[in-house]
Amino acid sequence: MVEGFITQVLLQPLGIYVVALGAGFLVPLFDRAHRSSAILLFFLALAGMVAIAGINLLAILNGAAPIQIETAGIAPPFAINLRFGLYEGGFVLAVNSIALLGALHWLPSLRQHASALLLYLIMVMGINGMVMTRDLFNLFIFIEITSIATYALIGMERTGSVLAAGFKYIIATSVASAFFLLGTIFLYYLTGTLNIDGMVAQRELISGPIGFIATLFLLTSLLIELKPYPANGWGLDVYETAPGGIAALISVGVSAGVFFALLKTLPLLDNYLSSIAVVGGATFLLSNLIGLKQDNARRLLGYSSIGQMGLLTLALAATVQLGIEAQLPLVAGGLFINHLLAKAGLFWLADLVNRNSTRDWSVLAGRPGRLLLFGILLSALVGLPPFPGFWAKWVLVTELAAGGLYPWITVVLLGSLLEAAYLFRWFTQALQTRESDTPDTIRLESLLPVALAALLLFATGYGMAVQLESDTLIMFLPLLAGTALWLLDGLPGLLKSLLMLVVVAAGGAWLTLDLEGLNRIFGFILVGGGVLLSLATQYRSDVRKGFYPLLGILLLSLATLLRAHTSLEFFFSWELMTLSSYLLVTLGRGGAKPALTYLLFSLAAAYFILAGFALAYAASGSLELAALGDTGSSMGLVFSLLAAGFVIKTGGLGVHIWVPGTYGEADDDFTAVLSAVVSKAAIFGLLLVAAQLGIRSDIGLDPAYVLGWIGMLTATFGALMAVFQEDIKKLLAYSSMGQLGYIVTGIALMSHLGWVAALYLTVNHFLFKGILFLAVAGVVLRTSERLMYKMGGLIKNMPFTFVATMIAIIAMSGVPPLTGFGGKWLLFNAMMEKGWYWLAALAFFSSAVAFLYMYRLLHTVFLGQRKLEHAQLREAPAILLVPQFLLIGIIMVFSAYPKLLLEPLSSAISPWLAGNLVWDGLSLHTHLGYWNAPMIMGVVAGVWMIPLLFLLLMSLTLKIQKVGQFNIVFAAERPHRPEDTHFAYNFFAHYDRALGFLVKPRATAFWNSIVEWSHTLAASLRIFYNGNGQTYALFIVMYLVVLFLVNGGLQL
Amino acid sequence: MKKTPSTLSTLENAGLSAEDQLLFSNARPRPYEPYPIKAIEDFANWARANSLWILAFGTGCCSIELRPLMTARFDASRFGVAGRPTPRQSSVFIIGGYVSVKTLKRIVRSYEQMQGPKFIIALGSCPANGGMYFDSYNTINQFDLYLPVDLYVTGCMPRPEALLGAILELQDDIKAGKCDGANRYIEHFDEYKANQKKVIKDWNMPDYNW
Amino acid sequence: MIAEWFGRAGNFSLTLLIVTVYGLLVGAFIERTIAKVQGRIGIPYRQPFINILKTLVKRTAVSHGIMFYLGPVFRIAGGIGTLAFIPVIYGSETFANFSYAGDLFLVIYFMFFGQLGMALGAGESGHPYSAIGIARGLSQMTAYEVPFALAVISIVIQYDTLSITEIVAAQQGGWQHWTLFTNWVATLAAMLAFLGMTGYSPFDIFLAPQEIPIGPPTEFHSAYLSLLQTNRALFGATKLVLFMNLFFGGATGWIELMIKTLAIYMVAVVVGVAFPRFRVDQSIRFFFKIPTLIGIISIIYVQMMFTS
Amino acid sequence: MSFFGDLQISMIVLCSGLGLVLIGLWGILTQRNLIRMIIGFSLLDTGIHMVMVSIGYVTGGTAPIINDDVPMATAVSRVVDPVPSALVLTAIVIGLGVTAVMLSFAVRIFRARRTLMIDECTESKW
Repeated sequence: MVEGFITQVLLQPLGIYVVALGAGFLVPLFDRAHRSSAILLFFLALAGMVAIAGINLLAILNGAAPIQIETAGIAPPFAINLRFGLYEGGFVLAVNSIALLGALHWLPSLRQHASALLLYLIMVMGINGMVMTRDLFNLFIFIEITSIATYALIGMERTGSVLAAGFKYIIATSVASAFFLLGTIFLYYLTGTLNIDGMVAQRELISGPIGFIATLFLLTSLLIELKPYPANGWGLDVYETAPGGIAALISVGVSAGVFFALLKTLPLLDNYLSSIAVVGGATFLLSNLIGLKQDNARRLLGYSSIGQMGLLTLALAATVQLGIEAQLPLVAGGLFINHLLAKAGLFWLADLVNRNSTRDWSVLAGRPGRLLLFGILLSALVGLPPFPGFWAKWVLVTELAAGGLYPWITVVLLGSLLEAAYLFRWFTQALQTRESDTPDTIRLESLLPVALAALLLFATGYGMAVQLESDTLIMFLPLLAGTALWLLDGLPGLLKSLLMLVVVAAGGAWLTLDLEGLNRIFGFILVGGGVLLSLATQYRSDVRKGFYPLLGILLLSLATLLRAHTSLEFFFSWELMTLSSYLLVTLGRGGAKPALTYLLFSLAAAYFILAGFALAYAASGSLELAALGDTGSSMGLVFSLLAAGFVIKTGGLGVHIWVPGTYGEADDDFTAVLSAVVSKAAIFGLLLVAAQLGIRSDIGLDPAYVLGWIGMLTATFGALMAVFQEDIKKLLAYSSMGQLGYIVTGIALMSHLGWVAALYLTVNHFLFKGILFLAVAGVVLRTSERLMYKMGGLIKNMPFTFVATMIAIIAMSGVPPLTGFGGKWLLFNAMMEKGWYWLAALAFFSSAVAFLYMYRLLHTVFLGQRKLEHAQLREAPAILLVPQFLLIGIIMVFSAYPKLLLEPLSSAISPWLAGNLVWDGLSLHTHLGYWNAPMIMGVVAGVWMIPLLFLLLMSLTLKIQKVGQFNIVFAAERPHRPEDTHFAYNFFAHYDRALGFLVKPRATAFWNSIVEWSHTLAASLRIFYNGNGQTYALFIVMYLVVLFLVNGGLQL
Repeated sequence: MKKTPSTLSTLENAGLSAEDQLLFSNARPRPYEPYPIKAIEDFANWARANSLWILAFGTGCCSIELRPLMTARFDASRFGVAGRPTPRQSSVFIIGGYVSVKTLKRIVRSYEQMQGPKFIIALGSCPANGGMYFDSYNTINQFDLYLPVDLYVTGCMPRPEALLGAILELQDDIKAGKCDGANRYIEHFDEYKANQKKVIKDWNMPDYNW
Repeated sequence: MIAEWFGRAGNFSLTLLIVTVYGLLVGAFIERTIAKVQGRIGIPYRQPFINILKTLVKRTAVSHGIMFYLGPVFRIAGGIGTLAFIPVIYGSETFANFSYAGDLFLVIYFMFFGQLGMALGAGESGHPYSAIGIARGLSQMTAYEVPFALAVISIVIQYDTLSITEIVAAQQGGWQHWTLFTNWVATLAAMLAFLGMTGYSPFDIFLAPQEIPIGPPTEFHSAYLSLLQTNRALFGATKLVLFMNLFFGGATGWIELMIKTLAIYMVAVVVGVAFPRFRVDQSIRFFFKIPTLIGIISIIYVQMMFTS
Repeated sequence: MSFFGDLQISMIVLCSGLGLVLIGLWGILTQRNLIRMIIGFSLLDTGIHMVMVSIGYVTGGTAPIINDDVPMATAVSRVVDPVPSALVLTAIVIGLGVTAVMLSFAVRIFRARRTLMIDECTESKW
């Protein structure tokens, strides 16, 4: 009997209502007896609701038919019926689970108000009803039940602002409900039924003026409930003021219910798909734009919530419009679950942190665990991998592209970028320690629901990955490794570093050793090089919380990037790389702010790449990277988009402003990895794109030629900007930017020789920039300075570092006989062969300019006058020098026998660009010239040794006295202090006078004005939110009117 | 002057603060030997004599007579004479007239920075005996108390012809191997230094300006 | 193999000797010429040799450190190496040096080798004037490099090769085949760049004897200086040979070489005695105006004339 | 047919219902006093109820009770549609609930800030 009751009634979907209502009635009774028993019952009920939803959903997933529930045993239309299918099950389970977690979070407040238990249960039940019911009027009732419960929950807080916000909320939703009711009754009038399925079956009856008015009312009501711009000020006020638990449930639960209502009534509203899409898109874009101006944490979450619901609406309308409802679970489901978990988690966290201004979130600074949670939730919201939002956005954008809805792609990506901007600005503020902060008082156990939400995000993300991809294990390998390393984060720093190296070396080898061609070469650079440079991380023995796991993720994601066969795999690894490198940059001393710029530019790059891949998918119908070339007429556009993305990531001119800050402020050893290794991923991407698309004759030369100019101008201006830097790391940062410019030009040449040049330069840049940044790490470690003019004369203390730097600089400069010359020679030959004479001339100029900063680096740091306080400095630690000298060894080998390097490069390129290098013995011949590296090496060694021997011989006849640093001719005076004797500050003042006008910070000014303008725009767009409930009500009415007019109301 | 072999291998550099001591060399200069083979030494002296690079440091009013030396009328470049802007590369120091105490300090510093073999020509009466400034409070009267002079040219002031003649005479002396002023200075370093320090009160240089 | 290498090295030593001696003599000749213009007799021809000898037989020296010591070595190695990669006499296997190891591009980049090494040596001397001189020299170099690069690109387009030997070969058969006459625009641009490259007035501010006592080498003396002096003659002559090869038809014998290089050198000398000194920013602006424009025209010109 | 016969009763109810809706909206939009706004809402609600009732009404129809007088076969054409009436009942209950909540909010707002003017409750904005 009891068993029967349980299986027949309780475990059926209807059991949710039974449990909710039953518990609802019993809770006050239990409360009379004992508060704790009431709370226990409450949790049991919520858990029961989760369990029922879960069990039934599982059954459906296992192939059971959707459950139709008929009330009173009568079939519709004579009675209300409910349905529990796949969609319903998913939504209900998600909402109930989040409600359970929310209740856990809200527990301390629940203890105060027994009635809140009841209201909470009713509210959740209402949302369940909204999802399951198939009856329009019943839907209205559930909406109202939910609303009244919500009102009451809001009203329990007795502060004026909450009540005011609540009243505005009531007015707005009541008007919306009134519209709903009107719509419902007119629909009933037309169709004679209240059953949604019945109405859909008689869709043709819903026409004419009454049909139009009826559907218009219904649509307006549902849209208003979803809080569209600008009729959403009331929602924002509630998000801002209501307790986090309630706000979370309104944001995710109520909105989910309304969204589902829209989903199920959509067949009735099929005339308005465009309107719905526009409303959703505009809301997504504009609320994210306005969010930029917001500094109240909860209201910010409100903007984000509204934006997310807009995106969901847009996704729904677009999917239906394109007739790809099969993708709906992935797109809308993914976005929904992502928003649900992330937003709820953030509202809870906001509740716990309990700081209104986002600036005050700096209380989290220095608390890795909390920041990790915060970061996970934000990353999920922005749509970074591996969270569900990532997969959903991917599918959405690819499908939008396939359907030709390009404007919507722009809206989605632009909106996402804006959202990332304010969310990660918030994160940046949380990272910065401030003096005035008192430590937060969050108890660890109260973070449990937030942590569970974060875990669920990972789980659902993986679930979606399994749906979309076959090779998920490899894709998630970096994350698994990272998690494993993170679990060991309590170990001493050196041990962690060692562990990380072992894991990355083993994983990287497993992932990349069986690759072929280009990928193999990049495998050596990215993974091998990454491990080699990461050896240097051993020079710091401090704990560096989070550093090693993230570095592990970064390096392994580079390995998986190389393995990618489909654009999705590629993009996944790419974004993972972006995210992990961003987080690593934030770990630097002043890294938080520059990291934000880095992230935003990286995301912009990623979105260009995403758009490119989506268009390629649309054109070729395949996600295979190898199919990028089958994109027919859109080839030029695909190429331009992808190339733009990769060029942003290389720091091309105009979009380079992230480079100096990022390289400057990241940890010194990590900068080496970032510049020498990570930047090569963009080169790999560019080569990949060029290989698949750029070399096609039908694409035309023009995009490549433009790319060539971009690269060379980047090289020139990078060098010029480096000349005027006082900060040693920024100097090298600009230098990296410039050197990558040459590589970009090499790729743009689209010729065998050009690509050999590009690859050769890539390898070379890895070699010398790795040395330089590690050398600088040693110098910075010893001197604690980054401004070069504050150093000087360090050759006496750090001879090995000096030698390494000097060799790296010779290798960079292009002076024979080291590797740099080969790169310049190949590039020049390739450019002349192609007829790019102007670029060749510019290359000459920029490589001459490069001498200026190279000399400046060597002189002001290592030569000249040593400061008194540096007299006792020691040489850099051996562990920093070891990788440098290993790299020098490689440089020497490749300098003497470039054939060792050039042959594999050439053969890796041949599949795409036919041709091979012409060798005559050890001499390389091109159409124009020849280059016999071993002989050059021999001659140079000879002509260098002979004068040296001569001088040594002469020295025997001389009395050579080693003198002090002040024993210089100083116009018959004596120098007074090293500071005023060392010529270092503003070293190229005269050059500034002549050419300084070229490097006025125009790009920075441009991007600053973009930021300023978008803030101004945001400020003018939010004037609608004047806080007056009546204005809000007016907007709701106006919404109806506008929808009426736009959909041709006057033509009736 | 008698030879006083120095007992210490390094100099005190007492005029320098502890900090500055680190920045300057405190090595004691050593005299150099001629080449062991006479022929080579003669050849070297011939080269030295025919390539006299004059330090462009006009110490007093007689320096005005240095300028015409390079012009068309006298054209000292015929004899391998050239001006040089840095003491490191010069071999001849022409003391151009009276030497004030302030200038003496700079002369000493510059002279010590020249590389040997190096020669001094004292131009005019003042370096020899103070000339018309003999009773000035800040002009030294006898220059060779402070630095070794290889050749005096008297007159107030001497004509360029006299200077040119002195240069030719110096060349002859160098070729004959008679100009060992630099070594003399080092051998009698302590006396010279004591004399210098006697007049130069603000001694803030190292004892030997390498 | 070994014998072959020694043979080549021997041949090159001969070239090196001739060019160095020639460079020193040219220096003396120019000095004497200027002296004659000024109504003086001037230095004897042996003077540059005596000067080098004199600095070699100095008996004392100071050292500021290892890079200071190696600076002159780098400098002269740069000079010798540059010469080593240039074929000096057209058609002569003996005086082709090591030019088959690399082409014009190698020569242009190898010219930096000595400058970079010297700059490092001068930097370690710790003298601020050295550093100022280098900063000025490098800055000016970036400027005159532009018209020079444009001119080089122009002739590479014209002759469709980077091999100096082939460029000279293409100019054989009479004066009318010299680049000077076939591509006078490029030659003009290159000669303007040449003025900067020689470091004569008006582009000698990086040496500025009175202001920053001859700039980079201000601390060098004794044997170091002798290497630098040798290199000044050698490197100067080497640049002349390079310009002769590229623009003036090369030389089939030493006499022709001497006449031509002397003529090229006279351009710089005449300009040098006639014009006062530019400030660095002025000289940079100068090179970016007319010479660069001429260089650009030379490429357009050569594309119109030779590639159709 | 009289003039009033042409103008069906349901039409009158419908029009006055819609009129009430408009008046209610006008009240909500123009009256700053919370109580007056709530009254506006009540009018709006009532108007909607009237619209609902009017839609279900069949002119000359009888009560929707199936008995001997109104057999099953002819019921559809003779009785008033019972569903809207049932809906109205539910809607009234809900409307009542909402009105009550609104009033209690008004009371609490007055207690918290000693005012009933909605334009003085604008501290959350932008």
